[in-house]
Amino acid sequence: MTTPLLHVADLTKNFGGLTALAGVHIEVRSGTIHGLIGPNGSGKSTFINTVTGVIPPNSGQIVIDGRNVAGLRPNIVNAAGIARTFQNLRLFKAMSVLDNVLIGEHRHMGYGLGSALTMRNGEAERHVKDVAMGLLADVGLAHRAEAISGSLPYGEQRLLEIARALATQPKLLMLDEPLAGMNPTEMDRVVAILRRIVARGVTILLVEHAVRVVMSVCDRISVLNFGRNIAEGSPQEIQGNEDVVVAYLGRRRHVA
Amino acid sequence: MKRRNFLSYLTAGLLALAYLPASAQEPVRIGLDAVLTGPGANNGERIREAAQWAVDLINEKGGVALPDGSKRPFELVVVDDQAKPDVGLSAIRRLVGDKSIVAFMGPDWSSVTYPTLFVGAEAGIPQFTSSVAQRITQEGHKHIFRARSTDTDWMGALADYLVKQEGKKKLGVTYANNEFGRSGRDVFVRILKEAHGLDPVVELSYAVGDKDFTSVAGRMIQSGVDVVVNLGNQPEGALLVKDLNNLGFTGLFAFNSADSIFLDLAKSNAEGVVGPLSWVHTKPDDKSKAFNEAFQKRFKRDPIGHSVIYFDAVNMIVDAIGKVGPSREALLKYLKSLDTWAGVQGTYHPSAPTGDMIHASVVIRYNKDLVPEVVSVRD
Amino acid sequence: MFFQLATSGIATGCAYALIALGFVMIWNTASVVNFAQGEFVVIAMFVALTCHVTLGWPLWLVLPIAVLIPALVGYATERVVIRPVIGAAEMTVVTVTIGLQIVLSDAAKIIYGGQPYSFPPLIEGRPLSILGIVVPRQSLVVIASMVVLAVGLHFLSQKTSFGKRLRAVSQDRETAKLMGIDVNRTIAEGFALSAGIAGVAGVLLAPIIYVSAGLGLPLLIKSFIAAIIGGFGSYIGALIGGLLIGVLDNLVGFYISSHYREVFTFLVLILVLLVRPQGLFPHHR
Amino acid sequence: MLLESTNISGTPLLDVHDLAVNFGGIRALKNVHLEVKGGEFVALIGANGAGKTTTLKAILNAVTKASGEIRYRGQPTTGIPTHHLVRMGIGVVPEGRRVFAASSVVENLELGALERTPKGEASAIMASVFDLFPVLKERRGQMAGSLSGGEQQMLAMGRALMGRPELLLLDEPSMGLAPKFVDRIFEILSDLRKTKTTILLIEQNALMSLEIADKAFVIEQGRTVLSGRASDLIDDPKVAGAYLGRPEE
Amino acid sequence: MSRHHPFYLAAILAAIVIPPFLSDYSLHLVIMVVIFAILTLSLNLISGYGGLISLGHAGFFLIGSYTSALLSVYQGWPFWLSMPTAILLTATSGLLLGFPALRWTGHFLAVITIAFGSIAQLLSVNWVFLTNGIDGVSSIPRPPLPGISLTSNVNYYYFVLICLAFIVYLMMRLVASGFGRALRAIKDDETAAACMGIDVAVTKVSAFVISAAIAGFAGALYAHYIRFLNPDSFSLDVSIRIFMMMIIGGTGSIAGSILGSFVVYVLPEVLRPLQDYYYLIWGVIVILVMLFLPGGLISLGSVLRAKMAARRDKLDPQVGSTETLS
Repeated sequence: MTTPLLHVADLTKNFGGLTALAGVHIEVRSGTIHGLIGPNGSGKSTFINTVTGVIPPNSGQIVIDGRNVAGLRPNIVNAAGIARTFQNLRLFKAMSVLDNVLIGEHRHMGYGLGSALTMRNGEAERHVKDVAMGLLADVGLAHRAEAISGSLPYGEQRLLEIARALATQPKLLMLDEPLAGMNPTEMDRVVAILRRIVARGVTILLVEHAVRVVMSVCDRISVLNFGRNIAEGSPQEIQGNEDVVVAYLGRRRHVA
Repeated sequence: MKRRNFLSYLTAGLLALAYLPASAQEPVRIGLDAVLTGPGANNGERIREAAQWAVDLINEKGGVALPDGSKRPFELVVVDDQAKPDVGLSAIRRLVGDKSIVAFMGPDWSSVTYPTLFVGAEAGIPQFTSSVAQRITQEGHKHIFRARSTDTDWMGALADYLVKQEGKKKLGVTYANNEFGRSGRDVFVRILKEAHGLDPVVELSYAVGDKDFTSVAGRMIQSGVDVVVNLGNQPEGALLVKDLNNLGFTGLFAFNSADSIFLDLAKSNAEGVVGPLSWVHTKPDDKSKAFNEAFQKRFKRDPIGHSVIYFDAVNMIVDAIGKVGPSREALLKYLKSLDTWAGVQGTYHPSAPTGDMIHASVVIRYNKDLVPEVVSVRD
Repeated sequence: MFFQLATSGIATGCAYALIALGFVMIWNTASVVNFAQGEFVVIAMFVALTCHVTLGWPLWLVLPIAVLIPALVGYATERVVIRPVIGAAEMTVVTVTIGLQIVLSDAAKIIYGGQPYSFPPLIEGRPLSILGIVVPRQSLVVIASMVVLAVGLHFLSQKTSFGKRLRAVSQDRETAKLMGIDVNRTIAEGFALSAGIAGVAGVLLAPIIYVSAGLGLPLLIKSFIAAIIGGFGSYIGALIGGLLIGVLDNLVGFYISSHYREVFTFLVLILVLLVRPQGLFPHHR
Repeated sequence: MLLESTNISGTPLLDVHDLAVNFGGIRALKNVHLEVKGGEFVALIGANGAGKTTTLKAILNAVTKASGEIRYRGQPTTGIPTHHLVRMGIGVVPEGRRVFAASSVVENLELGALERTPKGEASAIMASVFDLFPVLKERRGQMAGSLSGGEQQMLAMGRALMGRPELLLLDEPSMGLAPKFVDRIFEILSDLRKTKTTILLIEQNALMSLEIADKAFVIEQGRTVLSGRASDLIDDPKVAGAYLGRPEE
Repeated sequence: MSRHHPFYLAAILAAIVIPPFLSDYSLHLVIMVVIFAILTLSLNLISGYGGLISLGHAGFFLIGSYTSALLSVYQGWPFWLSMPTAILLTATSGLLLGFPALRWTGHFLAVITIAFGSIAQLLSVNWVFLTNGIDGVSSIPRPPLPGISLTSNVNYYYFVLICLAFIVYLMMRLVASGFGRALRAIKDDETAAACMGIDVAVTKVSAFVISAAIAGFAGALYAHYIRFLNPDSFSLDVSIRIFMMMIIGGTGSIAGSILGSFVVYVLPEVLRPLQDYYYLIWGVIVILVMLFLPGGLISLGSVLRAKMAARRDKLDPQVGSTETLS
C-alpha cells in the first residue's frame, strides 16, 4: 500500500498559449476512491484526457503500477490498466448493449481478426459473452443486453459506460462525471455500484460536480484550480480549506 | 440533342400506328450500339440519327420487304456503350440476346468493338462496324463487316497527298492514346516509311479528354515540322489546331477526323486543315450529291462520314432481308456470298474474306469559306 | 518555351482557382465539401451556350445570366438538399453532394447529350505577343477576370454587410447567431455566391475547353486538389493552388509526357499531404 | 447612450418560469425560476454543472425546453430563433469569449453592431466602447485571436454592447482569467451597473457577483434553490452549501 | 432478423434455381451482379462498417483483374495460382492506402482514394510494357475446374455465386467477430474505442487490407469471366457506381450490398424506357436515401413496419430522439 497505484508528477499541458495543466501532482492509492474536483476550466477533463493518452502531455510523468505511460496511445494506456468513462457519454450508440461491453473485452479475446478468419473462435466468444453478461448483471443491465445502447435511458447509459470500462479489466477506473443529470435515487444506485467495484480491488478516480456525493464517497480528494493542485486531503479537510472555498465561491473584493 | 430523338421516336411511333392495320405482325428488328454518352458522343448521336432516318425511310415505304413480297414494320433497337468496353459488352449481349434482332451495327469505338467480336461471333449474327482498327478484321471472325475504309486505305491516301502533292518532308505525328489513334499512327508511320522512305520528325501521344494542348503544340513547333499529322478524335483535334494557331504555327495540319463535327468545334481554325475521310458531303458523284441533298433537307446541316456508313449499312441489311428473309443465319450466309453492293459511300464487297467491305476514301482540305474541298479521291 | 507554357497554364489555372475558391467558401461557411461544385461550372457553360449560340443573345446580356442561374441553382440546392445534412456525419454530407453531382451532371447529359459544343471567344482577334510569349486574348480575359473577381470578393468580404456576415459565419456559426446574424440565410447565400463564382469559371472556360456535360467532376477533382495543396480553407491558398496545378499540368505535359499529367497532379497532392499536410498557406480557423 | 434601459414597471423584462430542459437524455434543468426587471443587475450563480449555461441556452432558444415558460418583454419566446431574440435586444457575452479570432478588434465590434444598430450610430457607440475599454482602442487593428484572455473578454463585452442591448447576458465572464483580470472585469461590471443597464450575470464566482448584483438566483443540480436580494445572500451559508456540499443545516 | 428469413430464403432459392432458365443476356447481367456484389461488400467493410470513404475501389478491382489476367495470359499461370497472387497484390496495395486512411478521413480520404484509383488506371494505360496499355489483355482463359467446364456461362454463374456465398460467410464472421466490433466501434467513436483498448491503427489498416483483397478477388473473377481487359473499364465511374450500390442497398448491411448491386445493375435494364435517365434516378435515390432512409433500401421493410406499428399503437415511431439545436 505504500507505492501508489497511479503516480502523476509534474503533468503539464499547453494548448497554444493556454496552460491547461501546470505541473499537476496526484497520487492515487490502491483500493481507494479518489475524488478530483475543481471549478469550471480548472483542468479536470484535460487531466483525464492526458492521463488516458487521448491528448499527449507536454511534460510530466504518468506512472500506473510502476509503468510510465505518459504520451503513449490510449489503447496502450488501457492495456497498462487504466479505463475511463466520458463526461458526454461516448457509447457506441449504434451497437447493442452487449456489444459495447464486448468491445471492452476486446483486448482479452485476442486480436479477433485471425480467429475470425480461421473460424475457431466459438469457444472464446462464448466465454467473453459470459463475462460480459456478468458485468451487465453487476450494474443491473443484464435484461437490456440486446437493446441498442443509444436507446437506453440516460442513467442506464452511464451505467453501461461503467460496465464497458470494467470489461477492459482495469486496475484504475477513471470516471468523468458519472452522476451528471441523475436524480438522487439513481445517484444512490451508482454510489452503491462504485463501492462494490472498489471492494473487488479496482481503484477509482472520480471526477464529479455533485460535490455532496464526492464528499460522502471519497477516501481522499484532490482539488484543481487553474491547472494546479490547490489542496489534497480528506473530505473534511477539503470542505474546510480556505483556498478551496475561494476557488469555488470567489473572493470578495471589498471585505465587508 | 435529345429533343430530336424524342421527335424521331414520336414520328416512328405515329408511323407505326398508321401502319398498324396493314402490319399487325412482329416488326423486323435490327440493333445499333453507339457511344451516346461520354467522349465520342458526338459521333454516336450522328450515327443514331442516320440509322434511325434510314429505318424511318423504309417504314415510310411500308416497311421492310421480305422475299415473298410482303412487308413488315422495321425497328431499330439502340443501346449505348459509353465508349467503355465493359459497358459495350453488356450492350452487345443485350442486342444479341434479343432473338428478334437479325443483325446489328456497331460499336464505333475500336477499343469497344474488339472485345465484343466474340460475342457476335458466338451468336452468328452479322455485325457492321465503323471501327477502323486493323486487328478487328484480322482475327478470323466470319460475322464482322467493316462498312468503312481501313486505316491502310486512307492513311495511304493522306501520306500520298502530303508527300507527293504538297511536297512535305518534315512530318510530326501526334495521336490519341486510344485504339483509334494508335492504329492510325501505326499504319501511317508504316506507310510513310514503306511508300515514301520517311520517318516522322517527332511523335507525341496525348490522352483522350485532354483540354490544354499548349505542350503538344509547343513540342511540335520546337521540332520545326512543316506538317502536324494528328490521329485521333474531333474534340482533341480541334483544341490542338487552335493551340497550334495560337502559338503561330504556319505549317499544315492534317487530321483523320476532319469532318463537320470537327469543323463545328474548330470553327475558323479549320481553315487549311487537310484530312482523309471515308466519305465527305462535297464528294462530287451523283449518289453522294443526292444523299447530301436529302440529308440537308431532313436535318438542316451537313452529313458526316458516319451518316453515310450507317445509312448504307441499314440499306444493305434491308436489301439482304429482301433476298433471304429476316434470319441471322441466312443473312450472314447471303452477305458472305455477295460480291458487290452499291451504296452511297461507294462499292462494297461484302464477300471479302476479312470483312473489309470497302476501300473508298477522299482527302479534303478546308478552304477559306471552311468548305471541305476534295483534293484526292480513291475508290 | 517554359514561359510560354507557364503563361498558358496560368489561364486554365485561373479557372481551377475560381472553382477551388467557391469550394473553399462552402467548406468554410457550412463545413460542407461539395462534390457538385464542378456542375455549377457546367450549368453556367450550358446557359451561356443556349443563350448566346442557340438564341443569339449578345454577350453582355448572356454573361450575367450565365452566372446568375448557377447561383440560383446553388441557392436552391442548399435549401432543399444540403441544409438537412449540415452538421451531420461527414460521410453523409459527402454522399449527398456526390448524389447531387450525379443528378446535376446527368441532367446536363440528358438535355445536351455527351458531346462537346464550341463556344466563341469572349473577345475576338489574333493572339498578342508579349515579350516573345504568345498570349491568346481569351487567356488575358481569363487572367484579368480572375484578378478583378479576387479583388471584388476581397472588397465584398471586407466592406459589405453580406461579406461580414459570411466571414462571421465561417469563423464561428454559433457566435454569429449571437450577433443577430441569420446563419441559415447566410449559408444559403454563401452557396449562391460560390456557385456564381463557379459560373464565372464556366463562362471563362467555355471558349477554351469547349462545353460538355461530363466536365464537372474532372474540374472539381483538379480544384479540390488545388484547394488542398493551397491549404484547405484558405482563399489565397485556393487561388495559388489552382494556378500551380494549371502551370504544373502544362510543364509536365511538355517536359515529361502528356500521359502522366494527371499522375503528377495526384503525386503532388500526395507529396503535399505527406510533407506539408496543412498546405502551402495554412488556414487557421 | 451605451445601453437603452427600459423600465416597464411591474412586468419583468425577462421572466423564466418553471423551466425544464432535457439535454441529450439528461434532465438538465427542472423548476428553474428567474426574473429580471428593467434596470436590474441580476446574478445567476451556482457551481459548475449546476445548469447555469443550459439556462442561458434555453433563454436564447438554443436548446428546446421540455416545459415551462420564458417571456421576454412579456412575450413568450417559444419558437423565436436565437438571432431574432438578439435582434430584439438581448445581447450576449458567451462563455469562453468566442471572439472572431481571424478578424480584427474593430471588425469584431462592427459585427456586434451589424444586425442591430443603424450604420450611422455604430461609430458613436464604438467610441463609447473604447472609452469603457481603452485597451481595445489601443489594439483596434490587431487580430482578436492574438489578444490575451482578459482582453478577449473585454472585446466580447464590447461586441455585445455594440448592439445596444436592452438586456445583457454575460456567461461566466471571469472563467479562466487570472485574478488580476477577474478584478478588472468585475470593475467594469459595476461600472455598467451604475448606468442602470439591465444585466443578467451568470457566474461561478459567487461572492464577487453577489457584491455587485441587486438580486441573485442560486441554482444547484438544475433547479433554483435560493433567490433573493444579493446583499442578503452574500452571508447566507446555504450558498456555500450549494457549492461545496456542506450540510445544509 | 428472423422475421426476414422467408425473404432471404426466397432470394437464395431464386438465385439458385432461376439462372439456368435465363437468356444469355440476363445471365450475363446476374453474373455481373454477383461480381459487383462482392465488390460492394468489400467497400461496405471499410465504408459501411468502418466509416472510411473510398472512391478508389475501381483501383483495387483493376489491380486484381490485371494481375490475374496478365499472369495467366502471359505467364501461363493457372487461375488457382494467379487469383491468389492477385489477392496478395491488392492486399498489399490496400496496405499502402491504409496508411493515409489513418491520418485522413472524410473528404480528404475521398480525394486520396480518387487519386489512388486514377493513378492505378493511368498506369494501366501508360505502363504498356506490363499491361499492354490501351490494347488491353485478351484471350483470358476461364478458370479450369476438374469435371466442370466454366466456359459455360451458367456454370460460371454458379462458380461466382459460390464465391459470393463464401465472401458473405467471411463477412458475417468478420462483422460478428471482435475485429468487426472494433471496426464499428471506431466508426461510432474513435477516441472511445481507443480508450477501450482497441488499436485503431491496426484495425483500420487491416480493414483496408481485407477490403482490398476482396476487391482484388472480385477483379480476378471479372477478368476470367469477361476475358478481355482494357483500362477503360476501371474509371472513377466504377468506383462511384460501387459507392452508389452500397448507399442505396444499405451501408453496414451485407444483404444491403447484394440488394444494392442487384437493383443498381439490373433495374435500368428492366426499365428500358428509363434508360436515359437511370443515372439521374440513382443520383436522386442516393440523396433521398441519405435524407430519409439512412439504412438504405434493405431497411425499407423494417422502417415501414415500425412506422405502421407505431401508428397502430398511436405512439411516435421509435426513431432516436434528436436534439434540435437551432
